[in-house]
Amino acid sequence: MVLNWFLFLAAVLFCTGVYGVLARKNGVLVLMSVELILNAVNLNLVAFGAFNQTVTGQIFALFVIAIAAAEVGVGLAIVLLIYRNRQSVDLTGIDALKG
Amino acid sequence: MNDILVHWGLSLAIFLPIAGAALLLLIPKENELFIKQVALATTIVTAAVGVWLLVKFDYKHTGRLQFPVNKSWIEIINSRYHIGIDGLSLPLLALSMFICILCVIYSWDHFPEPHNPKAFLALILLLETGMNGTFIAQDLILFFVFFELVLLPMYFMIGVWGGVNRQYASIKFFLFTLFGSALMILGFLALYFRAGHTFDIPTLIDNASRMLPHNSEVWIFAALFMGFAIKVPMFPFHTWLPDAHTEAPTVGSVILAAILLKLGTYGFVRIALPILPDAAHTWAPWIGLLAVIGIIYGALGCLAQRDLKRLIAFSSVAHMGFVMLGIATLTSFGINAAIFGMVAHGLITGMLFFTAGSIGERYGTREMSRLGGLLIQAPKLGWILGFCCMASLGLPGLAGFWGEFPAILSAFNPANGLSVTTFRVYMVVASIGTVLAAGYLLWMFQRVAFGEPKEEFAHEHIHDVHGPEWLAWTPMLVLILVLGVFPGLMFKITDGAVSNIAHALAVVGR
Amino acid sequence: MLGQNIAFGVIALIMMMAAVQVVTSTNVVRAALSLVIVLAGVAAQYILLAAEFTAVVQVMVYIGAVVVLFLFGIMLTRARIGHESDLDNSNKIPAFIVSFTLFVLLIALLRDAFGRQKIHVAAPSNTAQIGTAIFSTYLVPFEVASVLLLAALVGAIVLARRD
Amino acid sequence: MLRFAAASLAAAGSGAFHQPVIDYHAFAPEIVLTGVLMIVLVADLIVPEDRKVWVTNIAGIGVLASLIPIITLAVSGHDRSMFGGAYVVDHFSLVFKGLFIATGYVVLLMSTNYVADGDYYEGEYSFLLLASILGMVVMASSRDLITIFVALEMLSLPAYMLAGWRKRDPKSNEAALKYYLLGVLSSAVMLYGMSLIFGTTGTTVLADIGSYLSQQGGTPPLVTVALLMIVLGFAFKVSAVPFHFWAPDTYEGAPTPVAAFLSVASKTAGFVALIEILYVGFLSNNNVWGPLCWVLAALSMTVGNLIALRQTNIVRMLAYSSIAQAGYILVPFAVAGANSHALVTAQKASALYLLVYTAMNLGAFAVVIAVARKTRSGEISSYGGLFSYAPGLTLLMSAFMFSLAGIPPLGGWFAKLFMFSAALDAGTRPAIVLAVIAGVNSVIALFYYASVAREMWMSPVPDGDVTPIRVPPALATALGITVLLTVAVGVYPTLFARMADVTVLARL
Amino acid sequence: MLDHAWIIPLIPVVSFFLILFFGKRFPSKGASIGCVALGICFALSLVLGAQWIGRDKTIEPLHHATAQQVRAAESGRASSAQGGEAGGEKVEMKRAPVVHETTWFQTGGIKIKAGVLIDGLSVALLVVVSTISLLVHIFSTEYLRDDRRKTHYFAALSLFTSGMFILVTSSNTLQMIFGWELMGLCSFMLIGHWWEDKNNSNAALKAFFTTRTGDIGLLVGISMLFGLAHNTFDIGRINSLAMSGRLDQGLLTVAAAALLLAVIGKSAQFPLHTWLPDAMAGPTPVSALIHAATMVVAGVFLISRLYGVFWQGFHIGTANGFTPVAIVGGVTIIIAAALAFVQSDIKKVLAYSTVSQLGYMVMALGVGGWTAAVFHLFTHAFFKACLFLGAGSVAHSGSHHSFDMKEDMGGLKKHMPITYATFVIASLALAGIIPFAGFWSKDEILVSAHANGYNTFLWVGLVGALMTAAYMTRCIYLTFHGEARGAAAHHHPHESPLPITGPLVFLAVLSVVAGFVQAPMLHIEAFANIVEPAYVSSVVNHSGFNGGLALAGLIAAFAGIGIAGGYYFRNLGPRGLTSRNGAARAGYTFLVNKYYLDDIYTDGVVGSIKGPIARAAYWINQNVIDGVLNGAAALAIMLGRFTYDIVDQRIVDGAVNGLGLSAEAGGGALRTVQTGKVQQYAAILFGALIVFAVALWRFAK
Repeated sequence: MVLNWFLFLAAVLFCTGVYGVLARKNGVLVLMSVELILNAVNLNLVAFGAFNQTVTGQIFALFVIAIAAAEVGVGLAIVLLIYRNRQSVDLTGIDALKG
Repeated sequence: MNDILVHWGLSLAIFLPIAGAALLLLIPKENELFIKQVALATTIVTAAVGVWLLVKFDYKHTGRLQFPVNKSWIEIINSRYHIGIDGLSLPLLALSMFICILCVIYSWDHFPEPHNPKAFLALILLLETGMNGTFIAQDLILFFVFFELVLLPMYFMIGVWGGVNRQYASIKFFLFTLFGSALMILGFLALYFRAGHTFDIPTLIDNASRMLPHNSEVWIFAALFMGFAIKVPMFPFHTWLPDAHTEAPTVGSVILAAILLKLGTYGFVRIALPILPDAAHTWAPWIGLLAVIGIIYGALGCLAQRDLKRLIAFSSVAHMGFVMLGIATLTSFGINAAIFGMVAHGLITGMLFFTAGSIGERYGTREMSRLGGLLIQAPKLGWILGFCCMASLGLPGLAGFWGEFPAILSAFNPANGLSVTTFRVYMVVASIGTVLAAGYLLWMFQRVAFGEPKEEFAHEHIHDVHGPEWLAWTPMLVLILVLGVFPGLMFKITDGAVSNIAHALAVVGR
Repeated sequence: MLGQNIAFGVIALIMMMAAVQVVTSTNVVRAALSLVIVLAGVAAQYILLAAEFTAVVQVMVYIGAVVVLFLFGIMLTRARIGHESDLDNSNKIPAFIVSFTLFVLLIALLRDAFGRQKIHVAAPSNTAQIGTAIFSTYLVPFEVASVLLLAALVGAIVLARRD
Repeated sequence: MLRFAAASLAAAGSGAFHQPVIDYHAFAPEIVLTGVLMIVLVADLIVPEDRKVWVTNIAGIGVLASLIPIITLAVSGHDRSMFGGAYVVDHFSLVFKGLFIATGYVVLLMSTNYVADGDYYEGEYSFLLLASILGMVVMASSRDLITIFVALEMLSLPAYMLAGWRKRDPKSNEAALKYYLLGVLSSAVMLYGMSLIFGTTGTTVLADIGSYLSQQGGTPPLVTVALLMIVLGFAFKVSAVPFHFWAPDTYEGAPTPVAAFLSVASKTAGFVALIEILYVGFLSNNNVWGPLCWVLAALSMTVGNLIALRQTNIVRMLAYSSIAQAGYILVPFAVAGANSHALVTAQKASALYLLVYTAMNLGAFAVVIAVARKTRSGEISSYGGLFSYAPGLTLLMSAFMFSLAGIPPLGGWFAKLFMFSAALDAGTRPAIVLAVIAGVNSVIALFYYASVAREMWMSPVPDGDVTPIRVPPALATALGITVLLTVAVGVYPTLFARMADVTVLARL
Repeated sequence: MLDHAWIIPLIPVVSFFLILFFGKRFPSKGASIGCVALGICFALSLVLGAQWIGRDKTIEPLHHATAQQVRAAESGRASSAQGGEAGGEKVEMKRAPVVHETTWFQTGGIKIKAGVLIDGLSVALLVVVSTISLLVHIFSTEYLRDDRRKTHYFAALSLFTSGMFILVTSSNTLQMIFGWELMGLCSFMLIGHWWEDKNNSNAALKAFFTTRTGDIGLLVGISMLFGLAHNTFDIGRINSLAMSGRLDQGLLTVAAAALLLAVIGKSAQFPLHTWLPDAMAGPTPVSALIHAATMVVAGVFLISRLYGVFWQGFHIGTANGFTPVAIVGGVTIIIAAALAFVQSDIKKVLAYSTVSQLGYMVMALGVGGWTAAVFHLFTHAFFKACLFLGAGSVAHSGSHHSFDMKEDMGGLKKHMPITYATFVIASLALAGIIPFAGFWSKDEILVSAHANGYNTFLWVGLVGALMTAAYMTRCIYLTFHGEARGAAAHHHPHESPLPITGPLVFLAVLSVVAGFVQAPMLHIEAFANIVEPAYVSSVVNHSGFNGGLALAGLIAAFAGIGIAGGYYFRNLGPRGLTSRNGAARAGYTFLVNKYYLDDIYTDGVVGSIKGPIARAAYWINQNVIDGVLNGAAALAIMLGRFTYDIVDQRIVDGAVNGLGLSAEAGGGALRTVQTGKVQQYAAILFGALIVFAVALWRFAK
């Protein structure tokens, strides 16, 4: 297998995620897009690990997975918080702080 | 006792005032008299140390650093607590101590709004620390710290106790000076890295010009120039000055004129010239040019003024032009004149601000068109004003003359390597400046003092000079006269130190 | 080898389509389900790369926990399950430009760096190695991660609870 | 001394699991901190609602306790390198661990009354704060990409949540959201960069990365962009322009002590990571990150200062100020590559600036908190006439403001001096240009710092209410500590200069 | 006394301080202190003079000869014959000047000395100044008896005198500046003595400012000389160096020109003379002092003191009939004399007269007549002081403090006989009628001009003499003759008391006898002998008596008197001048008989002088020259306003404020990027990533 196949796939996921983060306005969907990005990173790490013949890549990926889970939890908590105060998860309306 | 003073006298001169200021902060606000007494006592004790230094100073070797202390301070950058005085710093140090006492005395009964003597006096003391320290420091970083230390108190003094436009004036003053010092510190650092990793001024004087290529010298000098020129202030960096002076309380103006402006010129003489003699030669014609522009420009500015204090402020631009012209000649004669000019300007313009402040306080206005007949209503005040005007316009026999004439004189024969023609043109222009000085000062005096009092004040009782004013002013007036008649008193002190500098400069000129 | 390549191609294609679905779908739940497909695809790729342990963790944590969290989130924020037209903001075009440029940039870089270098998949079952490394070399991050999870837990609860 | 990580892993993989030998002394600060963390969590459950202050007090004492092992480690002197160089306890890490813990203590002091009066969750607040500090403390020792990543998340996640701690305030929610979202994104980008580096070098240990890259000579484009991505992650953390957007919004919306914490500790942690990564891992790639930091520094200083000119809210102004300050701190990075001497000076300069910046910026926030207790406002205009009824606070605030502006003899000037000195030590043309930009910027900056002072000293009291401000003891202690350091460093800079002296990482 | 001459300048200084600080406690308000001090000075000056005369003649005036030799040697045209000739000439020995100096201060390694230089010139000036000053003091005790600022007045008077003393005794140019400026200050104070009136303070300002303008030249000139003479202010050295011709000729000329500017300012030469008539705003005794002995003669003194510089700088010895100095003097003579015709203020007549006479002195110096100039200075001091004090007496007792001849005087002869007599004597002296003092000195000037080949200026001198005689006749007529008008008619004019008449008489006597100290006609050359310093003697030649010129001078004077007398006689009808004034009638008759001048001629000459020409001159004076001065002042103020309002406030300050504003505007613009929308922030984040990546990629390549 060619290394770059995996890397290109990861790049696609990464950029798709970036698009999602920038273009979605529902907070939950933005978080999902973030997950896409993180998975791209993980795919990269595992592929590189295999490429370099080391488990370090996998270990790194495992840490990312664990922490990403925590991040999502926190993110959802914040989105919920916002929803509770604003009755909406529309990110575009959140611009009270600016300038 | 003697030994202690020899070692710590100078440090006392720096830190007594700040200790006094700290003490003031501890005294409750209500206890006004005590606050004033403590402040006065502090300045007097500091001055007593100064007198002791004056007595102990070895006048035979004015070119040598005396009462030196050289202790470790900031090891990481090899900056040391190196202090000492020579003939260059002594007069200015004495002036600074002296003026501070007088300022405390003068403000005894009339603190400007919003009153608060505690803070006001604390600021004066803080200023004194900064000023004394600047004149004593022999390490660039130490110098810089003290140089900057004066900014804050003056900022607050103008900003809190100043006139209507005080906020604008104070921030302008602050920003301008800071801009200069930002570049100046860059220059200091460049010196440090390019000339032997030291901030020690005497060492740098010995080494820097050997270690630096001409090009670097010129750039470093430019950086230092900005720092000092703004403080002086030289045209075209002067615009902070009129605003600051006009808005500052009387005492603030006096300190500003008498001492703060000297920090810039002192910096030139103490640091820029001897450390970078080569660059000094390159820059001197430009400095001279700005100086003479300043002379004429300041005078023209004066002619346009309606406000008494603003006029005096502009006159400072002109007078400092003479000082800078003297410095720009790079001759021992010119630099001596410059130092004399600094002290003289300190005394004279200080006095002018005192009188202007007192006049403004009595009449409630400093608008010259509304004043008049001062000689009728308060003849003593009026004649003191006249005396100061005369001194300021460089009348021989009064101190101002020795700042102006020798500067002109030295421009005829500038140091080797400088364009003689250029400086001779400067000489003529500067001479024209003396005429303009006579013009604006006499014009001012005529409008303020001569004639009959204006209708609006004709029936008001204008108090003539009172106690604290006499106390504060008499020494200055006497000094103006004494220095005018016996300039040797000053030249004797400065000559040795200046000749060292001139020597360093002359080596390059050849 | 060919089988692996074909498998990669098929899975990758599905993943990409699903990923696009995640960011373009007008239905929140469908987006979440598409995400599941992507995540599962990633796990499959891990297996192709002989990282079974990671693949298992991926399935358990992501599909088992994270996606469920998302679904809870969707429900708690009362998003309509059906069609929702305004899930996107007005920045679609700039967003596309940015991400596409980024994509081009990354592809160019990767081509430049790795060309057609191959992965030689080692013998599977390196799980023991992973365990050993985590508990020796990566002990500190492991312990810290545990505190991190605790902190996230406590914090998320405080934030999310009603008071 | 450092073994090649892959080799050690291969060795570990071949045999059975050997329990690693752990130097507990070296880990003592982290262990104590973790213990305190747990105690606080448990204590929060036990302590009754009206005595919650105790929890904060316990946290405070605990934090101070964790200083003890740091001191003992510092006294014992020698560097300890563990896990194949992935975790190092040396002077650099000890100085910054101490700084983080001290910062944590002061922030706790600042928070005590703020959180209690605001009726927010106190125990959890302290817990999260300590957790974040733990992440920072770990960060100071991390020399491995994985550890750095975990430490970064450790310090960030609690901070995201703390930013939203004023749950009922939409602004606080917004602050948390922005911080969180941008934080997660930038850490994702950083991770991507890390993955590329790992792919190229085959290792995550910084020292090994460094030796691999220096053997390669030159920087391939992929490494360049990967490095950029990693730097971006931390540039976000230190709020360097153009990755700063979160900072003003978050500072303004977050609880003020949290804003203080973010502007100081979190920023410092970012810089610590940058120092580790750049000076250890990518020293040979200075030709990439040098110019990058140059641009970031110049942009941060200029944009931060210019926008700060137009702020009316004190916290927001401080946010932009902290952006500008980050620019000053980045200056040494930009010029470090000129020569070996400049490299050393630059590191010292960054470290010193961080130390001083922490003290003065925390102090400024402490005053903001104190004043807001009375005025209930963050507007700069509400500081009008403060001098007339709170001269002490005015004096303190002036000291902090002018220290931030870099006016002697307050600490900030020395930090700036050192920053300038790094630039001039390098002496290259870009370095000097940057120094001049920094110089001009410090003048612009003065304008808004001084305008706060102006408001306090020279303006009338806006609402005429001149009842004095009561400063609670905890806050007063915080103020005392910060002002003492700010002034002391200015007058006797050797105090901190020594500390900065030992923080040099790259040994050449 | 020769060795302690420093006491003389010191006395009035001490007196100044005594009066200033203690004067008010005296019944005389300090006047007595001044009088006593000046009395002492006067006595000491006389002693000094006597000692000087008694001093041995020890040096030869060889400087110049030696210098010529040097020059010749340098230019390679050394001629022993020439040298022998010069050396072989029979030379008259001169008295060595007495110089006592002490180091004043040291700066830049240069010792600057202070000291006194006593030679004939300084002795002569000391005597003149102390005499006049003493008399003025005495006069003032009466004249300003009830003045509200009597103390100030006398203090200033003392200081004024000391300024002149310092000037004339200086051994170096630096000290000269002291005296010079001190007088400037005092003239300011005294001219503006009654400063309540704006006109007076304006006049004071104008005086100070105008002389100060000239001082540009003084400062520049002395600076240049200091540099040229290798860093010394020493007058003797400067002179001898200048004479030696070893100084850069071009620079020396510039220096001399600069000093000439100072002289023009101080000695009220054309075109900076306009301050002097305005200066009449001061009390009359002050005018006497300023015009006779101090202040204005300072300029003349400066030239004579630094004659070497001028001699060499302007080639006075070798110029072909014109030197700048002489031109300045000559023009001034005519212009000022013409102006004196049309004044109705008696003091202004005298003021213009002074300007004109100073022109004589300057011209004399310009034509190489050093002795003549100093001699004229000497004699002029007495009769001009007498005239001014006389005018003061008239105003004090005759016209009720008015100086307007046309409105408030006339017919005072019978009321004030002493004043009248002294006034006429002084006028005759001024007009140059033998044997009065003015005749001798004016004659000396004419002789010098003639002998040194400056014939143009000889004619100028003669015309001046004619005009002088004429306007003085007019002045006397209007003041003392004819019908009493205005105040003179209504305020019971009477003779002044002794403190006024005493000095008048004394001065009148001096006006008669002072001329005889230098009367070549009678083979008396005492003045030249005593006064002329060695370095001057070496270059100036004395041509002795010239009968023709003396006659010409007299004719001119009588013509003047005659024309003026006739004119007034004719216009006043049957009760005209001739019946009352013998001199006038004689002059008129003389004119008529001698030249058979008819009405047309009379009307033509006098009428044109008095009429169109004088008026035109006056108009030009007031509107053009004075206008230029005032205009310059106005221009300076306008320029100041422009500089301040436009350059300073708008451009320089505006640039600064503009920078501040643009910084704020920049901040404002940048703020708009901070939209508050988190996804935009994210977009910027990624955008920046891309930009940086591309840039760095390219950069790394």
